[in-house]
Amino acid sequence: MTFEMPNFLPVLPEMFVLGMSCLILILDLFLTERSRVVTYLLAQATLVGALILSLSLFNGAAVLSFSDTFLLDPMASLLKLFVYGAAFMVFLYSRSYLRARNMFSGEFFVLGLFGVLGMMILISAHSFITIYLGLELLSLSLYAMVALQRDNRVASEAAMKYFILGAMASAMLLYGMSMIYGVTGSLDLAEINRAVEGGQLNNTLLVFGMVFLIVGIAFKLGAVPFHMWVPDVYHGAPTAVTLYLSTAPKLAAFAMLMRLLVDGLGSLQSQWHDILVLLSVLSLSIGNVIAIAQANIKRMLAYSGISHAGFLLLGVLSGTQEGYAAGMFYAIVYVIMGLGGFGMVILMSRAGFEADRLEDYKGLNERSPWFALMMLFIMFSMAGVPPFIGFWAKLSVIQAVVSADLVWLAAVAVIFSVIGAFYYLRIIKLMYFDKAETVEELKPGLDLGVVLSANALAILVLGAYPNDLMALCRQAMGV
Amino acid sequence: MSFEQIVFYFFSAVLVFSATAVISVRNPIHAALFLVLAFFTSAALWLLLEAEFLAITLVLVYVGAVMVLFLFVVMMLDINIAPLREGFARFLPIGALVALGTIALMWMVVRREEFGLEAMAAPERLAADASNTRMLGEQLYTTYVYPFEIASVILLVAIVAAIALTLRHRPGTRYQKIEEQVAVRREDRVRMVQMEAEERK
Amino acid sequence: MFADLPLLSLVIWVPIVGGLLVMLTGSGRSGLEAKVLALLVALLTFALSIPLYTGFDTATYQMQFVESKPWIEAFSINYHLGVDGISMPLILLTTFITVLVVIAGWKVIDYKPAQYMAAFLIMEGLMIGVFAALDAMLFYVFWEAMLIPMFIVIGIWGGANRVYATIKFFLYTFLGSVFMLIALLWLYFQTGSFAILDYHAAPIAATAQIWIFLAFLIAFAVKVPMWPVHTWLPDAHVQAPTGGSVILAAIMLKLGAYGFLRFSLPITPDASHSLDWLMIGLSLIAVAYIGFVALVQQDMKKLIAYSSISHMGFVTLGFFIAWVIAENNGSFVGAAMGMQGGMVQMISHGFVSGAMFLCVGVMYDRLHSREINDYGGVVHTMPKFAAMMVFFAMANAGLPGTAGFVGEFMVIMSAFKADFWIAFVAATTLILGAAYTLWMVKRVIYGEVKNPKVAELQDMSGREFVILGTLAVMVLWLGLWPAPLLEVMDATVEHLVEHIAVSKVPVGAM
Amino acid sequence: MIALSDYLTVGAILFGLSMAGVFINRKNVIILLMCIELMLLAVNINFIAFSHYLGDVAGQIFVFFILTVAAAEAAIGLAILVVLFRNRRTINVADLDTLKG
Amino acid sequence: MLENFENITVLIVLAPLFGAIIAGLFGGTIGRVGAHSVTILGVTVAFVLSAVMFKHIAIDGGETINQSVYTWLVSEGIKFEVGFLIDNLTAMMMVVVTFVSLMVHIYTIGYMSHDEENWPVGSKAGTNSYQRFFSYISLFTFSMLMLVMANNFMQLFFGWEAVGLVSYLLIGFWSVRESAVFANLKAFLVNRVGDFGFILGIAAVLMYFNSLDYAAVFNAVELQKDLTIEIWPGSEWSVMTVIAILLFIGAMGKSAQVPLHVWLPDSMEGPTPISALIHAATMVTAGIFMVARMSPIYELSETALSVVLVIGAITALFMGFLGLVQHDIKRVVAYSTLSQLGYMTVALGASAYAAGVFHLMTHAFFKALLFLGAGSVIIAMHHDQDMRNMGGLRKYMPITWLTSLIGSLALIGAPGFSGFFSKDSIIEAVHHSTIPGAGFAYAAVLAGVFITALYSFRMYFLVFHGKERMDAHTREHLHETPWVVTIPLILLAIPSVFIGGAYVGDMVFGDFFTGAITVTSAHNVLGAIDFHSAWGMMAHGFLTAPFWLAAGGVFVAWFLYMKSTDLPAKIVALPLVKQIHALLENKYGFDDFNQFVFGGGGRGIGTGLWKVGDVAIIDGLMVNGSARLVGWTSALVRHVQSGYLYHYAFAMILGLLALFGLFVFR
Repeated sequence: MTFEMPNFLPVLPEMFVLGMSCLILILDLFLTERSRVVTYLLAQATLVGALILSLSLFNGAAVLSFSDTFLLDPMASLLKLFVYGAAFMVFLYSRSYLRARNMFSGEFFVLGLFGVLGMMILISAHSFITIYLGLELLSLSLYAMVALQRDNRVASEAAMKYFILGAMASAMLLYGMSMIYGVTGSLDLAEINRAVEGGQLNNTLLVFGMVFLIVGIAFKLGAVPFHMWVPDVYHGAPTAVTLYLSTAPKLAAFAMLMRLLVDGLGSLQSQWHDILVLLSVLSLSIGNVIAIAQANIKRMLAYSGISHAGFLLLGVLSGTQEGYAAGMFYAIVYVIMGLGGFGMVILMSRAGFEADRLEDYKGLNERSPWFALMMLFIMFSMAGVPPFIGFWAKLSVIQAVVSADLVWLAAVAVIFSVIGAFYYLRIIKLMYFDKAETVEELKPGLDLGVVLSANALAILVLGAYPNDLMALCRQAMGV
Repeated sequence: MSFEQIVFYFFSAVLVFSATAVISVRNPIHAALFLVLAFFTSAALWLLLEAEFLAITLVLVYVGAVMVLFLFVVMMLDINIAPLREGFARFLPIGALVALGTIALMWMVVRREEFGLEAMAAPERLAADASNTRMLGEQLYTTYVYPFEIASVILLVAIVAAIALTLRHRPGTRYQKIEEQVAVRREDRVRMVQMEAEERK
Repeated sequence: MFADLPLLSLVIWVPIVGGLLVMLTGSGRSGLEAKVLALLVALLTFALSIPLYTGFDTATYQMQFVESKPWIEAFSINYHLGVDGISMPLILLTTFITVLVVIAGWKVIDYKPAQYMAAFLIMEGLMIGVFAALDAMLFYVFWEAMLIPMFIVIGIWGGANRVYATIKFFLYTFLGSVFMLIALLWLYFQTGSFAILDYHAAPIAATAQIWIFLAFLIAFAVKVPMWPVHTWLPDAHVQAPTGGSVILAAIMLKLGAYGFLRFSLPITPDASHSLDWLMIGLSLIAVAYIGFVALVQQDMKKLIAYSSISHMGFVTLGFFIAWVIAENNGSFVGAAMGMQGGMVQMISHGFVSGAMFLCVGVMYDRLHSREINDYGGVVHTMPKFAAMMVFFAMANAGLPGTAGFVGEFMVIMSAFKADFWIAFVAATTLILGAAYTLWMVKRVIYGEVKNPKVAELQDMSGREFVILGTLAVMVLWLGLWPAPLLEVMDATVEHLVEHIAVSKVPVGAM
Repeated sequence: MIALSDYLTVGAILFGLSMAGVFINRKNVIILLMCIELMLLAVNINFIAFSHYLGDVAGQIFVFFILTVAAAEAAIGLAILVVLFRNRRTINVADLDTLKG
Repeated sequence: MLENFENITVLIVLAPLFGAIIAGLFGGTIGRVGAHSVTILGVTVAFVLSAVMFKHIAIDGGETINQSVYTWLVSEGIKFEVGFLIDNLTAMMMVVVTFVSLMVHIYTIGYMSHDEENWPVGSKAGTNSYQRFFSYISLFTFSMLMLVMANNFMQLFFGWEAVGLVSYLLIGFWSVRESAVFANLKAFLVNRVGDFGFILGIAAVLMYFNSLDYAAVFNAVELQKDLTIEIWPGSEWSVMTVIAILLFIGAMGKSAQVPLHVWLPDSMEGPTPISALIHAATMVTAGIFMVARMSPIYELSETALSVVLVIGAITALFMGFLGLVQHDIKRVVAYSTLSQLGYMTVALGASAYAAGVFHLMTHAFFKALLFLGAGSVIIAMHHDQDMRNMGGLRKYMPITWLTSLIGSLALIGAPGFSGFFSKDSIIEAVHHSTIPGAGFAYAAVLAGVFITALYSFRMYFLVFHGKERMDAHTREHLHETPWVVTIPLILLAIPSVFIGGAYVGDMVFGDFFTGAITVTSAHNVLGAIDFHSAWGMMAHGFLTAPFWLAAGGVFVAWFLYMKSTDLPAKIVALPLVKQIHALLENKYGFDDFNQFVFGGGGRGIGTGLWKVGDVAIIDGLMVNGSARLVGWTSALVRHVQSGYLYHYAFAMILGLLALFGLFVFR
């Protein structure tokens, strides 16, 4: 039994993050409440460091390592970069929020970092095993984080629901994997793909397994009908955690989708195409329609997130590289917008007050014109109105759909996006057209204000010049 | 019917039965115990499949650790069984329907001839000295070293999470803070108050 | 001297950037500095737009002042600007009206004036962008983005029922335009480009043309608006602040009509041909049906809003009359007159309806009522204003010598060439238009002073006089000597007629 | 001889039962956790059966990891359960309905 | 400078406009005197130059001027220009318009001198109303000149509408009076109905001649005369007929022909001077002028001609009847105007354009005279217009009495007065006409003579003779009106007497209008009349039926209103007469009909379309309906999110099965 040394270079970021996390974990034990900020800074430093490492590793080539269980291709690098970015923003946003609720503990950041690690693994997984393990690492961290505010009744309920359903979903995923394994006789995505392309395998069995896989993916993406956890968890979890699990994991989920369906079962495109069509239509309709009836902004954003998942699927189901690029672009854009949206909720909240009811946004324009404007950017961007980045995301996926000769699907999509526009408009209506219930000035911490403004302005600037981001996604997909 | 088959069908039957019991008995403790049974039987099945190491692991890890944990929790949270008793039959039919539907569907797929004996003949038994454990070990530390590491991280996360969620410092408990006792000064303890006398009524 | 400047970009971005600056000057107290700055920006923009006219070459139909630089290589979307005889006058109209609107909001707006002015400036830039864009995506971006400031303006400074109105306005138009987006994407896959001029050249199969045409129709018909997707307009107008109504009536409605000229007709001529019965029918419904509806309105703004719809009916009628003319006369001679009539109608309606709304605004600022019945005998307290109002009312009724007449005259002329009965229905506007406009004038301006509040009214302030006076001059000028305007658009329209005269259906394909 | 499909059938039955278990059990969250364990068990049976009949050890490796993860999962699940119970003094599934709509 | 006639034409038009602008915009600053001076100056200039022009064109026989001033717009190579065409017809019209206008200007100084009394206290519109009035009538003069001097249809339509506008403004001049503002709205709308036809006519012209220039069109009519147009399937119409009738609809509106006459009586709400200028002398005759101008077209369509003929005849007779039952002095004159317009139209229909235009001219003078006389009486009566309160004014205001008598005689066509020549030639022409409807028309115009005489002298006797019925206070203040009023009366009386005899030879039976008016030999009725001299015609006049009818009318009037003054009441009381009288009282019910059908109907349709179409169906059902549907669905579907774990799990399982289903069932 010979054992050749694996190539550690591409795995450096993962190793770095892991090492730092453990370091922080230990260091945190020796820190008093007051100096807890060190943990926070270290966590941020970790992300920055990982960013630097990934950037230095970023080249067009695709590298396999650890006997093909690990793959670093442009898509992986790019997604990782945005995962770091998202996590970084999340930590920035959360700081004051956590402090105000004495959740400003090491666990949050450690678990957050482990989550990031899980995503990284998932993103650059090249075997069922790594996919599964990455997914579980991520999920377990998330379950824990949701329940992290121990005295919070709703949070623990949310965590329980999330856990049960999540476990179910991953079990289904596993069952699917087992079937595929049984048919193809391998756990390695490349070999699976080869075997499937060979074509003398039994299609029914493959599809049977594939459906289970898709269930697992759809659950992670929060696509109807595997979305039931999304509103409850987003709503119940502490906003900081919601912010976390509504953004970065979407990128991981997208990667998982790509790895399993494209890298693994790419030649079954004609099969999973139909399933994705069904899922996306359902997500678009259910998500947008139910969101209208919501009175809680976190819940509303959750449903909007579901509809966004539908859009993301639109991009992928076209089965072309452009389509995948569009899907990726959409995922990234959604993360940016989601950060802004939930970030606004954090910014509005104070100690002992969650600004998660829609009424809390009444007359924001009088209390703070600037942040009202920022929120306006975010909302219109989510609604897909130019010149904001959200429009280009929708444009690119719809373009992919049209290119796949699914004009009817495009029509459905835009109709629901119009219906969806209504609830975004309602937020703006509350902020601008209604009188404020409270006159008190809105004065968030400097860092919070700055980061939110930066976030919202990014939405505008990227909207004015989306070219580079698009180009990145496209070249990551090798278009 | 060969011996193997007898063993297989016996254990499968027990397995299925205990699984049914797990989801149907009212008392969670019984459920846990039935789950233990299920693990045992499936371990036996795995032995038939020459996965000795995993079979043992299953018994040791699961029955030995996980299920004990379950039982521990069940007993720790002293849930009164009374409310848990009623209103179960109500959902049984629909539940059974779903179960049967799913099972039937899955069965229709898996019982296909692709998985029949003529498609996949049962491999002949390994030699007596062939070590399943060794085989696994070699793979585990060469090909699958990366997943192995990840698995360890997962366990770490589990530990961290479990502690973070359940460990709590009781606010009531008092600790002796020596440094404060040493550093104490008089005015911390004694307060001089000046008050004029009032005449009695 | 202006030749070397990127004029169009300036005209688009100066107001937008200016608007942002105005917003940053703080929604302070009186917001005087904001107002002054806004006025300066508006005037500067207007000044910048003048060379577009002076430097315009009327001899060619080619795009002029063209700018083009790559914007989004991924989809080969370019930042491509240019104007021809159709868009240039509309840009001037926009810059001109905006100046007036800024002045009009001077005293009236006291709640967050900075944001108000900023919204209008940004809107101006975006609308100019729509007119100047030669890239479909660029067009679409401006087209949609424009909704945002309008949504805000109606919603914040609007009347009692503003929220319903503004959301209705937004969703209506949003729904309309998304279908256009799909059509544009489809075209992109046919031609591999987003350049509008490429679409003009691209051959398209007949059925595809029908679909594209319908998609465009939804988008533009909502904006124009055409019956039956017009109901957002009365609400929006009634609820919008005066400035909003003016922009809405004077320019936004033109965007839809402009869309027909820039997209529907040249890109899908065959579909336009096979569906012209629909367009003509809707236009005539707009003229007659809406005319009757306007007759019975009690709210002045609603009345004018409906009259706008009816007048825009002439525009669309003029655009789509061409093929009927060709069928009945064997040649497209006379079609150009219809289109030019529609164009002139757009411009003149911009002035006239704008002026009408400003007149209502003048009264509303004093009495805070738009109900016709609250007025009566205004002439006795505001004679100068009354004179203005009657003048614009006459223009609205299409009196010769005023701008209102020219377009209607030309359209009726070419409509008769097409078919007697089309002209017959179209001409009813002479009666209906006069009826609803003058009946309102009778009840508002003339008669005895019944409402004691009317007795206290003060006549126009100098500011109001300047605004209305300027408009009056424009209306007269356009009415007495429209030749320059026609000269500008002549070449373009002639070329458009030649273009639509030939089928784009690829031979063999059907 | 025992066919692969027999093992798979057992797995399928187990999986179906446990899924139904999640659905019909409305009283006790712990049972749900157990159901999940059962699901994983079913999956494991599949993997091992496959790996045996394919003569490929990878399946068993996978099962090894699944067992690990399942243990971790159980730990966290129970931890959450404890938190939940502390907050609400109940683990009745039907009571977990404050978040809805 | 008087040699360059191109400039003169422009000057003629601009002079009144200039006056109007000055008086209108700066009325406040220049004051009353300034205002009426500047406007009168403008009109005087226009009149003098028109006279010069008339001499140059009509008397010295200078060649026709056809000039274009500027190009209004060019579309598809078709030029729409603003330009002037001066031939004998135009020259004549210009002189008439400017002269009457001048008279009215002067007269107005007196009539409006106390206008402030007509305005409510503190009405800002009341201040400067005097200046405004002058600016309006000057503006009217400008518009009317634009109309008559136009050399193309577009400008004709411009003038056409412009005079309508000024008429609108002037009828509603006393804008505080509900009746006035109602009347002016009515006038404008009814005129718009006419213009509706008119503009379609213009469109037809443009379509078939590709030009709106008179000369171009008239030169081409011969080539186009056989064209036909299919209005509705299976009905071929001669293009000429269509054009002619459409244009005539316009004329009906302006010249108040039945059934579009309803606005004219109400227009008397305006100040008397404009009743004289606009609603008697000039504007209402624009239709007549237009048809005469279009004679080349009308001559090609017998159908159109007999339509014109019949409409005119109806108007001439039945509007005359209405004059009998009026008590308001101005309304009597108004109805007589209607009836006289009918005469002119009849003349046109009979292709006796010259006679029609000639009657237009004479009528302009004596009807203006009558109106101004009536106005003078009204001034004296302190703006009481009811004849039942008058009587015996002869000795108080001799000049007014005399001039009004002259006017009345001219109106009834007493031999020697100008009205005689114009009207008799019309009657004769109709007598000779052979086109369909000529017989009826002849009867109508003959009967009309009697009626005219009857109501004219009914008015004359009621006002100037008999016992004085006004109250004491008024009687004390009765006196002749100031010179600014009487001078115009005298100046108008002169042509009312002499102009007919002087020009009948040239204009009606001579070749004065040759070139301006075309008459095909088939229709040349005037040629059929043997005419030697005005004297001869006069002498012969005493023997003809019209004279005796007129005389009879005068006698009856004398008998009823001088001799036995209680008789009229008795007659009216008679059974049959009673109904007829009622019918006349409410003017054949035209107004009620319009009020109900068009006024009410229009509003009804509007309300229906609005409430049902817009509010209920489009908004209620489609727009808000769909919104409500979405909201309702959402409120419903959200309950799927029940919050129960087992439901969620169930959903997942179902989803799984559904995905399988996707493959099983296809």
